[in-house]
Amino acid sequence: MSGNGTFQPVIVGFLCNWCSYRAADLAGTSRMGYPATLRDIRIMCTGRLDPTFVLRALQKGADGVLIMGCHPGQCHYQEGNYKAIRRFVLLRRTLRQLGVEDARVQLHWASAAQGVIFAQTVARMTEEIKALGPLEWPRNWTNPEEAEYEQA
Amino acid sequence: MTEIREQSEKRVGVYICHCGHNIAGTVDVEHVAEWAYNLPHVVISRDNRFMCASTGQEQVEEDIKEYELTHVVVASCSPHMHEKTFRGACARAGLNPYLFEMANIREHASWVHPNDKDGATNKAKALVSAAVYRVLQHEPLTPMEVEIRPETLIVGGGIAGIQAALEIASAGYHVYMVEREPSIGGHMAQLDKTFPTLDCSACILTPKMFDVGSHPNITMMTYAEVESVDGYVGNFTVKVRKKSKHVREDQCTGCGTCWEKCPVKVIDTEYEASLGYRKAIYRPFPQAVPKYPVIDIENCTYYKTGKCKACEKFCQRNAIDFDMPDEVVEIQVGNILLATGYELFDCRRIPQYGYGRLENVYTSMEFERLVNATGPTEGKITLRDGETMPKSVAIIHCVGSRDKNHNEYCSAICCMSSLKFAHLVMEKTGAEVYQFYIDMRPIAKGYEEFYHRILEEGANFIRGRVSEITDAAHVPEEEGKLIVIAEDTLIGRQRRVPVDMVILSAALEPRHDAAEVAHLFSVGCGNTGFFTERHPKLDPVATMTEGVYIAGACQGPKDIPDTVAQGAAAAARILSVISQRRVELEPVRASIDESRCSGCRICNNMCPYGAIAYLEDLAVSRVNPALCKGCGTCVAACPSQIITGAHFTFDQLMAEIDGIMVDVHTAAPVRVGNQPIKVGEA
Amino acid sequence: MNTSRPQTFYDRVAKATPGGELLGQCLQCGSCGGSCPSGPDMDHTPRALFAMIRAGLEDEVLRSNAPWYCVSCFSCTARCPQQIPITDIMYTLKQMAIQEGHYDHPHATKFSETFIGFVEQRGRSFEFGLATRYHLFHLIQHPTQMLKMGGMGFNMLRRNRLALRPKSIQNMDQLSAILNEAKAIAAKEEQV
Amino acid sequence: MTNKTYAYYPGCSLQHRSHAYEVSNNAVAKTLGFELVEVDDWNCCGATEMFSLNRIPAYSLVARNLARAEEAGSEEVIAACSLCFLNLAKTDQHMKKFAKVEHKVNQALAAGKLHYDPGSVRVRHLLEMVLTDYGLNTIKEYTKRPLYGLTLAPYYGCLLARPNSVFDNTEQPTAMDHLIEALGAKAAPFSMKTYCCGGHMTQISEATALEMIHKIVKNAADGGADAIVTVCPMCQLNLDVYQGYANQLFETEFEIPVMFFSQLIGLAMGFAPKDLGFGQEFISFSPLLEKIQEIPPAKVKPERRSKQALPMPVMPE
Repeated sequence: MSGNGTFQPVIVGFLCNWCSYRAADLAGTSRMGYPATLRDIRIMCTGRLDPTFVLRALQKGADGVLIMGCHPGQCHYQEGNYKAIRRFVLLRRTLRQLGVEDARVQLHWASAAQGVIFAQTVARMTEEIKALGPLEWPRNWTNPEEAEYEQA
Repeated sequence: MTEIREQSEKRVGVYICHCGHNIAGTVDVEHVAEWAYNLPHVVISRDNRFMCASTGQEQVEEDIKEYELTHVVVASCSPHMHEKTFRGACARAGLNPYLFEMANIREHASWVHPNDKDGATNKAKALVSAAVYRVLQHEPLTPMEVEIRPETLIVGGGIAGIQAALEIASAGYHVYMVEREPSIGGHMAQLDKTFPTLDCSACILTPKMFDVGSHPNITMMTYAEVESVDGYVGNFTVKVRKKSKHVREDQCTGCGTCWEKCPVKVIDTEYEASLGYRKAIYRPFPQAVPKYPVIDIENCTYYKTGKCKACEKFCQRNAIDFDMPDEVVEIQVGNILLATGYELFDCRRIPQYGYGRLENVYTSMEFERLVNATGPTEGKITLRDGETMPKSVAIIHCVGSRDKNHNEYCSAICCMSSLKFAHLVMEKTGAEVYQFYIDMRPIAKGYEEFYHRILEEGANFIRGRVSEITDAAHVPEEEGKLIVIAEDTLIGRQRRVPVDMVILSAALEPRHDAAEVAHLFSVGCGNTGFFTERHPKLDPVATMTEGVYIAGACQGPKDIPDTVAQGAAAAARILSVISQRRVELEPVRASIDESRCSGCRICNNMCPYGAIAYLEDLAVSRVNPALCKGCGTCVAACPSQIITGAHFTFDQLMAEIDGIMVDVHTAAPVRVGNQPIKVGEA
Repeated sequence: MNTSRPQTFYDRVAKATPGGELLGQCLQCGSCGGSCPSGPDMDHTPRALFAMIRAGLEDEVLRSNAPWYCVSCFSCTARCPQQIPITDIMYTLKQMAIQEGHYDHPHATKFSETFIGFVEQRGRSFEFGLATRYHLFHLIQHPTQMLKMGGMGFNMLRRNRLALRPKSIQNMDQLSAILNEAKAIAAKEEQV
Repeated sequence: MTNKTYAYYPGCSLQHRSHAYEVSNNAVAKTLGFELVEVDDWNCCGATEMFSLNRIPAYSLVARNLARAEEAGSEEVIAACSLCFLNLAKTDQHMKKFAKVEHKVNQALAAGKLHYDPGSVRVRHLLEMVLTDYGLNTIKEYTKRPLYGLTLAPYYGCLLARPNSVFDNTEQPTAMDHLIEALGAKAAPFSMKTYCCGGHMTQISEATALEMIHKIVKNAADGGADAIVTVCPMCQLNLDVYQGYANQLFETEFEIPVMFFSQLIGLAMGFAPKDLGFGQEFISFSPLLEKIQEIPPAKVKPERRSKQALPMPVMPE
C-alpha cells in the first residue's frame, strides 16, 4: 500500500461511537497530529465487533487493526467492552495460528476526553507495525466462500 | 464535475466539503471529488465550500430531485456535528434520511495530518470510498415513535432540582421530587451569603423551597430514595422507597415540642457540617420543607434501649409512630432529571493541612455554618473554643482540587467562595486575611469585579499552594499559632505565615454513590466520577440515555448561577419532549429473524438491558425494540447470524471495510480482488 | 508528535530522569518550594528551577546551589500535585552540573566523591576514613569546623562508634566488574 | 517458639556508628523468636551520594544486593536503616516501572554474573516487619518492665514514610505512637515526626543541618518528650551527635536523648541497658532510665471544653 518507497502501513480502526470515536474527534478539534495510517470505521459499541470484520480487513490488505472502546466500567452500554475483551482474546488466539503477530491487532481504551491517548495509541501502533513490515498474509490465503463467490 | 452517468438502479451522489480552509487547506478536495466519481454507482460527485450552509444543503436537495439520487454521501466533519443536518436535507428532498452516509474527513483527516497533505488526501479518499460502499447497502428506515408520559421524576431537591421542578410544574405538568434528606434545599440551604452579590442564601432560596412544597403539580418525597428504574424514554416505571420518618405528617404541625423534649444530643454531620448539634428527633433547619421532623433511629434512645419515648409523650397531636414502616411507591414518568449534587472533599485526606488534628482548621462548609446567623455561633466568627475571635485568618484554595493525588480537576467555585470568606472575615472581625492560591479564576459576570473589591478591602494574596499547616513554632511570634508554610511563588521564597484560623476551600466531589446511581439510571460516569453529558458543548444537560437528563453539580463542579441555569435548561429540554407528545427513537435497533432463530438463548443474557425475551411457546427469542438501545452486542454474538442491527448490519459493515481498503494510490479506484460491487456476503 | 524538533535543555533533563517527562506538567504551584526543609538556603526554589529549565537557562540552572542543598527527604515528591519526581530531577541536575563542570560547591561533591571512593574500593562506607580524609583534607580551609569535627571524631571513637580499620566485602571483583560496566553504560548514552 | 529467619540487610552504619541498633535488633529478635540472617557479602547501598552522582552505577550497586538475595532464594529482605530501605525499595520499583533502567542495570549485573528480576524480592523495613508479622499484642506479651512515666516523641524521619509509604500515612504516621503507648509510655504530640533530620547536610552546609535538627528537637521538647525514638541510624546520629552543636548555635540547652525503636522495645522486655547498646550515645540515657516508674501514672482527664465550644470535626468515613 506504500505510495513511495517507505512503507506506510494501513491500519483499519474500529471505534465505538461513544468514547473512542469522540476521542478521535477531540484529537481533531484540538489539532493533535498523528500518522495518517489509520482508516477508521464507526460502530456503536466494541461489543458489536464481529471477529469476521477484523479478518476481512486483514484479508483486504490491512497491515493492522486497531479496536478502541470505552474504558472498562465506562461503556455506554454498560458492559459491551467486556464482551469485546473476551472475543478479542479468542480472536487473537486464532490469528496467532494464522501467523498474524499480536502487535497487528490491538485493543485499547480511550474515553471521550482522551484525544491525547487516542493520538498516541495510533502513533505507537504505526511504529510497531512499521517495524513488522507489511502483512503479506492475504496473498496466500483466500476465503473459500470468496472463491466460490468469484465463480458466481 | 457534473456530467451524468448511464442509468443504474442505484444512484449515489457524493459531496466533498472544503469547510473553508479547514479541509481544503490540507486535503486536495477537487482531486478527491474527481476520484470519487469513479466509485461504484456514483452518478455525481461535487466539492463545495460549505456543505452545511444553506447553499450546500439546497445543492443536495436539487441533485436528489434532478439526478434521482437513491443514496447520498457527504464527506465533511464528524457525524456528531452534522449528520442530522444532512439527513434533514435528504428528507426535504423526499429521500429517506437513512439512505445517507457521512465521511469524517475533517476531525479524522485534515485536522490531524496538517503536515502530510498526501496522507490526508489518501485517507480522505479511503473514507469516502468506505462511505459509498456502505451507503449502497443502506435501507430506508423509519425512526420508531413512542408516547411520552407528561410526568417527570426529579432526583435531588437541591437548587438545580428545585429550579427545574418549578419550571416544569408551572408549565402545567406533574413533577415527582425525590430527596434523600428530610428536607429539600440541598447545600445552598447551608450557605450564608452568595457571591458575588452577597445576598443572603436563605432569603433567595426559602421562597422557592416553599413554592415547591405548596405547588399543586409537585409531589415531594423527602427522606426517600429511588430503588429501581424500568422502561425507556416516555415510559419509565420507578420504584421509590420512602424511609419511615416515624412521624405522621398528616398529624404533625411541626410545633417543635418533640425535639425540645428529646434528651439525645447528636453532632449534626449533615446540615451543620459537624460544627453543631441536633436532637435524635429533628428537623434539619428552621425553614425546612416539609416542616415535619424525622426520628434518627441510629441515635434514638428508644431504639437503643426500648425506653424513653419522650417525644411521643409530649406530642399533643400524637403524631409519633415508632412502628411506622418504610413505604415503597411505584410511579410512572416520561422523563427523569438527575440533580443529585456533590459531596465535599474529606480534608483529612491531606494530613499536612491538619484538619481534624489542629482544632482551628475549618473546612469551607464549616465556615459557612460558623458565619451563618442560624449557625451554632449565631454568626459569630470564633475559634473552636466558641469564644475567641481570630485576629488573622488564612484561606487555602484548591484543597483536594488540581491535585493528581486526589482530584485533577478544578472545583470552579473555590476561588469565589474564598474571596467571599475573605470579605466576611474582614467585615465581621477586622482580622488580617491571607489568601493562598495557585491561580485566581473569577471567570463569570461580576466575578472579576468582586476580586478587585476584595483586593481593595485589603486581603493579602499569596500565590503559592500551601505545603503544610503546622503548630510547630520556630520563633516566639509563632507560638500558639497555626503556621501556614508555602512558597510565595511571586518572590520565589518560602514563607511561614502565623495565623489564628485556617479555612480550607475543599474540593467538590461526586456523590460517594454516584457510580451506583449512574448504573441505576444507565447513564455514564466520566473519569472524574461525575455524570457524563451527551455532548460537552452542544448537549450539556442530556445524557446518552434518552429521557434521562442531568443538571447541577452532579454533572461537574458548578456555582449557583450555572446550576440554576442548567436546572432551567433541563426543564426546557424535558418540556419540549413532553409537548411533542411522542418522541422519535433512532431506528438503530436489533431484530431477530424468528423464522431462522434456533432459540439457543445466547443473545438473551448478552443484552445489558434485558431487551431480548425468550418466547417459550415459539421457542425463539424476540427483541423489544423499545428497550433495545442498539449496541449490537447480540448481533455480533448470534451464532447463526440472524440478528440484524439496523443501520449497522453485517453487510453494511463488511461493505464499509471493503470500501475503506480500496487502493487509494491509483488514479481511479481499483477494487481489491476485483469483486463485484455486491460485496459483504462473505 | 513532531520529532524533528532539536533537543532542548528541557528535553535532556526530562530524558535523563526516570519519569522525567512529567516535568512538563509543572503547574508552578510551589508545593515543592514550600515543602523543602532547606528551601530557605536555595538560591532558586525547585519550582523556579523548573521554570528556568523550560526557559532554557541552562547555565543558571546548572550553577544553582539548589540541587546541592537537596537533602533527599522526598517531601516535595510526596506532595507534588502533578506527581513529578522532583528529587530525582535534582539528582539529574547535580550530575549534569558535574559533567559540564558547572558547579562551585566543592564541599558537596568532594564529600560525595570521597564517600563513593570508599564504596568503590571496599564495597562499604567507612566513617573514620571519611572523617579523616574528608575533614582533614577538604576542610583544611575551615579550621574551626575541622577542630569541631576532630573533636567529634574523638568522641565517636571513645564511644566505639568509629571503626579504625576499613571493612571490605569479600567478592570485591564482582562489585568492581558491575560498577565498571554500569559506568560504561552510563557514559555510552544518555542516562535514564 | 518457631524460629523464623529473615534475610537481613544491616547497612554500613549498623556495623559501628550505630552498633547499638544492631545489638538491640538482635536482642528483640531473639525474644520474639526470629533471626536476622545477613544477605551474603552485601555491599553499601550508596546512600544518597551515589544516586546524585551517577544513576546507573547507583542502581547497579543496590541491585547487586537484591540479586544476591534473590539468588539465595529470599523472597523478602529486611532493612533497618531507612535510607538503605529506600534505596533497595526504590531500585526494585524503578527497575519494575522503567524498562530502560531494568535493561541497563541487568546488563551491568551480568558483568558480575548476576541478574535481578524486579519484584521478586520484597523490601521491608524492620519496624514494619515487627509490627505486621508480630504486632503490638505479641510485643505486649513479652513486656516485663512497662515504661510507665515516660513521654516519648516518635520520630519517623523522611525515608520510611516517603516517597510512598508502605504501611503508614506519608505525612502523619502513627505506627510508632501505638507502639510507644503499648509499651506503657506516652507518645508525645509531635507535629514534625516526618520532618527531615538533615541527612548528609551536616557535611555540606552545617548551619542548614543544625537548624533542621534544632527545629525537630525543639518540637519534641515542646511536646514534653523525655526522649526521641527513631528508626534510622542517620536520624539518630544527627539528632544525638549534633544536638550539642545545635544548642551552641541557637543558645538552647536541650538534652533529649535519641534511641532506636528496638532499644525501646528491648527496655520494656527487661534487657539490661548495656545489652541494648546504651552508652554509645552522646546524650546520656541515665536520667531517662531513672525516670521509669513501677506503676502506671494516674490518668489525667482531658480538661473540659467550655459550654459554647464547637465540636471537633466528624466526617462520614
